[in-house]
Amino acid sequence: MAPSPQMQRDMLRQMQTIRRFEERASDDYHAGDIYGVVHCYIGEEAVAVGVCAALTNEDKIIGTHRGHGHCIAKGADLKRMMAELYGREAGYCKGKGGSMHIADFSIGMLGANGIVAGGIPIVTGAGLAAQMDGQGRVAVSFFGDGASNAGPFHESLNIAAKWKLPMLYVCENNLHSAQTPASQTLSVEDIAARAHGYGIPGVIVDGNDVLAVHEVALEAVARARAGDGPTLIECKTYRWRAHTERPNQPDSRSEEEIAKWMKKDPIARLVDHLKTQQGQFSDAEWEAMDAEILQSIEAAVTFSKASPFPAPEAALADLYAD
Amino acid sequence: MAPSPQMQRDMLRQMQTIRRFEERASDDYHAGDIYGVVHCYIGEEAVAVGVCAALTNEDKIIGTHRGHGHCIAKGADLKRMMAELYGREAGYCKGKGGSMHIADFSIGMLGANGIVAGGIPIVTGAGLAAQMDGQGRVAVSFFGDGASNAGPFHESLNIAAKWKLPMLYVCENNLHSAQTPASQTLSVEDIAARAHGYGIPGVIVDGNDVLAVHEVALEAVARARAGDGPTLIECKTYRWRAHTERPNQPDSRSEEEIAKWMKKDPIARLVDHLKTQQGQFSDAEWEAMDAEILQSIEAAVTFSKASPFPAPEAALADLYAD
Amino acid sequence: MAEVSFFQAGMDALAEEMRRDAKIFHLSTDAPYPLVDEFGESRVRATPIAESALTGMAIGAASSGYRPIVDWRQVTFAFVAMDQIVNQAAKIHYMFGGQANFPILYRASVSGGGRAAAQHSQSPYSMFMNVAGLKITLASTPYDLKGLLKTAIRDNNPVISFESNRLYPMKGEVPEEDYTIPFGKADIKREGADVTIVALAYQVHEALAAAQTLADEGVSAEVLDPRTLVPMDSAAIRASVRKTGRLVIADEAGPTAGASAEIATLVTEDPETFACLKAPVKRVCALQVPIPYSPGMEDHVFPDRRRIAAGVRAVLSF
Amino acid sequence: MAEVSFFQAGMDALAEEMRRDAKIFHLSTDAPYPLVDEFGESRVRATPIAESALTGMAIGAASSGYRPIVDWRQVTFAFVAMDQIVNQAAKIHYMFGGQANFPILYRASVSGGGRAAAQHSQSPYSMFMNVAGLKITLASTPYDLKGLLKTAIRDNNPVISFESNRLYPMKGEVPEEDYTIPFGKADIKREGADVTIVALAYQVHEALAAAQTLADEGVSAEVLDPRTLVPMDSAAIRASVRKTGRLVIADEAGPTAGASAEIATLVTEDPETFACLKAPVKRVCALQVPIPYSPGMEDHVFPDRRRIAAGVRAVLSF
Ligand SMILES: Cc1ncc(C[n+]2csc(CCOP(=O)(O)OP(=O)(O)O)c2C)c(N)n1
Ligand SMILES: Cc1ncc(C[n+]2csc(CCOP(=O)(O)OP(=O)(O)O)c2C)c(N)n1
Ligand SMILES: [Mg+2]
Ligand SMILES: [Mg+2]
Repeated sequence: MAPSPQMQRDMLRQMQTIRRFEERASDDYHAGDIYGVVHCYIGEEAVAVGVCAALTNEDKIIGTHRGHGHCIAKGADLKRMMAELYGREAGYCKGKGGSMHIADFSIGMLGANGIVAGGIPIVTGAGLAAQMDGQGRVAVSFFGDGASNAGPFHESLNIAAKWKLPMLYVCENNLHSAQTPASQTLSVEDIAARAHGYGIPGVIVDGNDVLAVHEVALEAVARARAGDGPTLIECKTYRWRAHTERPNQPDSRSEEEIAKWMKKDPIARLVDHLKTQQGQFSDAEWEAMDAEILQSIEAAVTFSKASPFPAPEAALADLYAD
Repeated sequence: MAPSPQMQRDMLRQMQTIRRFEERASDDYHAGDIYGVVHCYIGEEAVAVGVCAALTNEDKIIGTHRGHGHCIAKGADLKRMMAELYGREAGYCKGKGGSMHIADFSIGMLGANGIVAGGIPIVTGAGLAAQMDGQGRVAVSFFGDGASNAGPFHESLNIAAKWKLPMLYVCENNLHSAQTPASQTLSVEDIAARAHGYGIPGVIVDGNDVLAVHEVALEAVARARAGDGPTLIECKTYRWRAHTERPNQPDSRSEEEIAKWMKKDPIARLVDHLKTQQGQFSDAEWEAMDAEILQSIEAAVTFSKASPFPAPEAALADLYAD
Repeated sequence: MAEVSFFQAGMDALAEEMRRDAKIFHLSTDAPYPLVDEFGESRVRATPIAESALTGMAIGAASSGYRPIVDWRQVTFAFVAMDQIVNQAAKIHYMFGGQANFPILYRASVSGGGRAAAQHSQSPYSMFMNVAGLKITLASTPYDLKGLLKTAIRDNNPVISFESNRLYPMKGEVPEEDYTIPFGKADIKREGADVTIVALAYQVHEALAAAQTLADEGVSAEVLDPRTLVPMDSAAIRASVRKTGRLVIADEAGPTAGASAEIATLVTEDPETFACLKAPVKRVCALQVPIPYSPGMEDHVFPDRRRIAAGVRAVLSF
Repeated sequence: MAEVSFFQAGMDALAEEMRRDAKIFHLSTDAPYPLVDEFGESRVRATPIAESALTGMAIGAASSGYRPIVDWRQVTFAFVAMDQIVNQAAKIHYMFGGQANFPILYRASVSGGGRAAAQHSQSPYSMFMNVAGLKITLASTPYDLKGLLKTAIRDNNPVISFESNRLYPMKGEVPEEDYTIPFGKADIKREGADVTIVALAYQVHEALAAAQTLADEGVSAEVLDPRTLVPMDSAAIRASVRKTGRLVIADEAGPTAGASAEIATLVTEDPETFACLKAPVKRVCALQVPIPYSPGMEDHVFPDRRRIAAGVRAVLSF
């Protein structure tokens, strides 16, 4: 069953919010207001949004170094996200985390994580907790194609499969890890094939089709809630930008490949889909939605700039919980 | 093509040598002449012997904590092995290693290894070296069912598959890891199924049938030497004794299971096979072979006892190579 | 008070806490039988050999309201989980600005003497001390182990309990009633006036034996057991050294960048204590080599009462 | 002599050695382009993100006659490979009785200052110092880096080169001719009489700046750079402190069980040097916390010339 038109619009809004948020983050990074390392999710928005639309507030997810999309899709507050990028007190992590480490535990977002595959065991522990709670909650691990070659992927999937943990393992196969193409590092064409080794379903989906992603996510979530264990979902997708926003970053990918994938824009695709559903969506509505989004992002920036930097001595706080 | 009668006898001799060596090692351990931790391979002899019979002296292997069988099958000297268990100067490692760390680099035995799955990357590096050498050499990783759930297994198989390294990954599935049955930890029935995830052949073989093991090993070695990459071989087998020889070790396995598998004795099976090959092998020959083996082990013990303990200060030697 | 082994005191701490709090569960590659029997296979799980996953799973479960215990067993096996320890568990509370708590107990045995050779004989606690964000205990008696483990389980942070395998069979008095031992409080195991011996884990007992020998020679040695390495009770150590003027540290880890170096420096960087110092500090540690298998070599590597006493005599004769 | 960046000096060392010895090859998760261009994809391999496997593969290849170089890139990623480092690479020569050689160079960047937050800002070299069997370099100039890397590549043991990412853009003079720098030989970067500042990596430059300021105040500071952490040139450090009577250590790692504690203790446990010590030792280190993201907080965590100078004044006013 396709999601309602309203739900589709919500998905569109989230995808566009991710994109606009990152466009602004990139600008402000280059302007010197945001520091360190920023990895953009642009082009892959359909994955986080399609999956998280299948979740409740009680379900848990973990993101990657490319984590803004996961946060926004799970419902994080743009203001506190942007303030974190700005390194301010009002940021989600009081300025301690930055782009690579945004979390909102109150909505089940267990954090972006800067270690490739490092988040997979952690969220698998949240899946174990969900199972022990017995409330039908699920947990979702987002990770890249690169992470699927790392040890923690294997250890976690084996445990989750054996214990039938209520988990989704969502691989964002964007065909590259940093400067290295997946074709040079992946011994299989399809990462979903690895599911065989754990006796669980492995599903391949067009990661640029939010409705398709949502459908497989719904199915996997139902499976997980029913106690039937984890699903490995491989989303074929692509990042539009360089690995990070650092100036003069190398980019080993061909212009043709990038252009080809930009034509498969997941946002344009959903807009098209909504428009072709007779009477569902007008140009004006789309423009209005985008304007609203831009406004919310402007508001987030204003909020961030108004928030003070943490005192230098705040570096000493938060080492331990009480 | 079945191995020649002579070769079958050589295999039998090696299997029986492993068994007699460990029976003696266990006795001398309990008598206090051998220290630390001793893990016996008894019951699994067909795996190491069947595989190593497909190798040359130039090929490399790595063993596990249960490593005597791998050493003997690769042609290690019983005297220097036993002297190592005895902690003597004449031991392979001058008394630094003991049972869990015997190596003979001169015959391509890169060591027993006390870390579950720890040897897999190392011998994969030997496989890379073999590939770079271009001499048609291969490398073999022995590991347990337990190791197949660990990260280094996954990382190594992916790399070996992608780079088509001349490797055999030989899983000794003895159905248990220490006190924990594989049925509680393995998400798949057959570890060989994990080969799917790397796009390589995964073969299951009766690990108590040395001729069957040898046959699949020959095939995999041929594949590897031809540049077609690694094979995952799962040998279904069983250890007869407790996880270690430590007195009062718990053993979580049922007596029925142990008895069932002792009936599948790989040595008795080959003896039977040789005998039923009309005129190939008499009781007297078998007894003579066993007597010779026992003698060689007695000689190894005599040799060991004659070798001095290393000086205490020798603890400071061998920290670095020159 | 009952005489209980160090091993049993640890098990008792876990069992009593698990009875008290249903949110505690236990992961290890083999499950400890008495706990399985009492609490069932769902709370006391035998896991695949995948310490990296277990270590990380504890973090995720902790953030979901549980209080996991992961027994790595030998510290050796913790190294496959080091990313989860150093990059995740130690930093996750801090880097997310203190949003969530991660109450986790990790246990690991350390030490040597079992002829288990290099890979299975290690005492690398100082490596973990260097990582900000962990708490670290290192008990020397059944009483201390039980109390420290209970404190660890009730703490809202990742705590590592390092436990010397030489101590597991050792018996000691342990009260029936519930008690805890605060972190960061050293225990003076023997009072003395001429020299302070800061001793760790099993070496506490060697130091006490050395102190006895030294007493016969007319030397009064104080034996101080920090009990927790992080937080370290630098105040107690400094106070003792200000009293005695001399410091010997007995540790069966190697010296290089070890806990012993940290303890020495806590003393020598403190102006007031430095002013009282009458002799160079002395580390009585394992030799800086991997641990060899053969008994004579292995015994040569480790410190003991004889070497501790010699160390004390050396600083006294300065 | 050419002015070459620290980064380039490292690349040059690798390229020159690879030209000299066909047995050298290079593994890292992204391949360094200039080396790929010159030596091809078979000797300079881009690998899957599987640092544990890479680290172990180097061991196996080394035992087969190769001389692998594994660039972990950030030391952070070395923690997923810690089992292979601690349990295998460090011990394998020893535990097999010296049968085979394992010539391996591991490289890792350390330090902070890049607003990269807790996971990507670490300087944990002391953790590796504690492990017997490794050699460890920590260069402070392009000249030293190149010479140390060449020595490392020619060494028959596993060597870790830790490299401060703050230094990569820094330029310095590097001769055209082949040269090496012996391990275990400290370099006095500035001579002085009143205080010894042992400084590590980037802090050498901060210490030199502090020494300049102090000179204006009439204080003569000696700046000593150990260059290798294992082996550590304790003789040179002690000789310097015997001359000056005072020791300050500048390190951008946290202090607890750090290299700084080891250096302090090498001085205070040596009777002859202790006898010359006029003041407590002083560690000027990063604060013992993970590294925060926001610039003001991050800068507050790290030592700098100001804090070094203050540390020197403190020991001088004792
Ligand atoms: C264990 C580890 N090794 C290396 C890195 C450096 N690194 C950061 S992102 C990245 C590429 C990740 O690729 P992938 O998993 O496909 O995610 P993507 O960036 O494509 O979303 C690498 C190598 C890291 N963060 N962690
Ligand atoms: C990383 C690691 N974790 C735990 C151990 C402790 N340990 C030693 S042997 C063993 C069981 C290994 O099982 P398996 O791989 O099936 O080999 P088997 O003993 O059955 O031959 C365990 C858990 C270890 N050596 N290494
Ligand atoms: Mg990718
Ligand atoms: Mg097994």
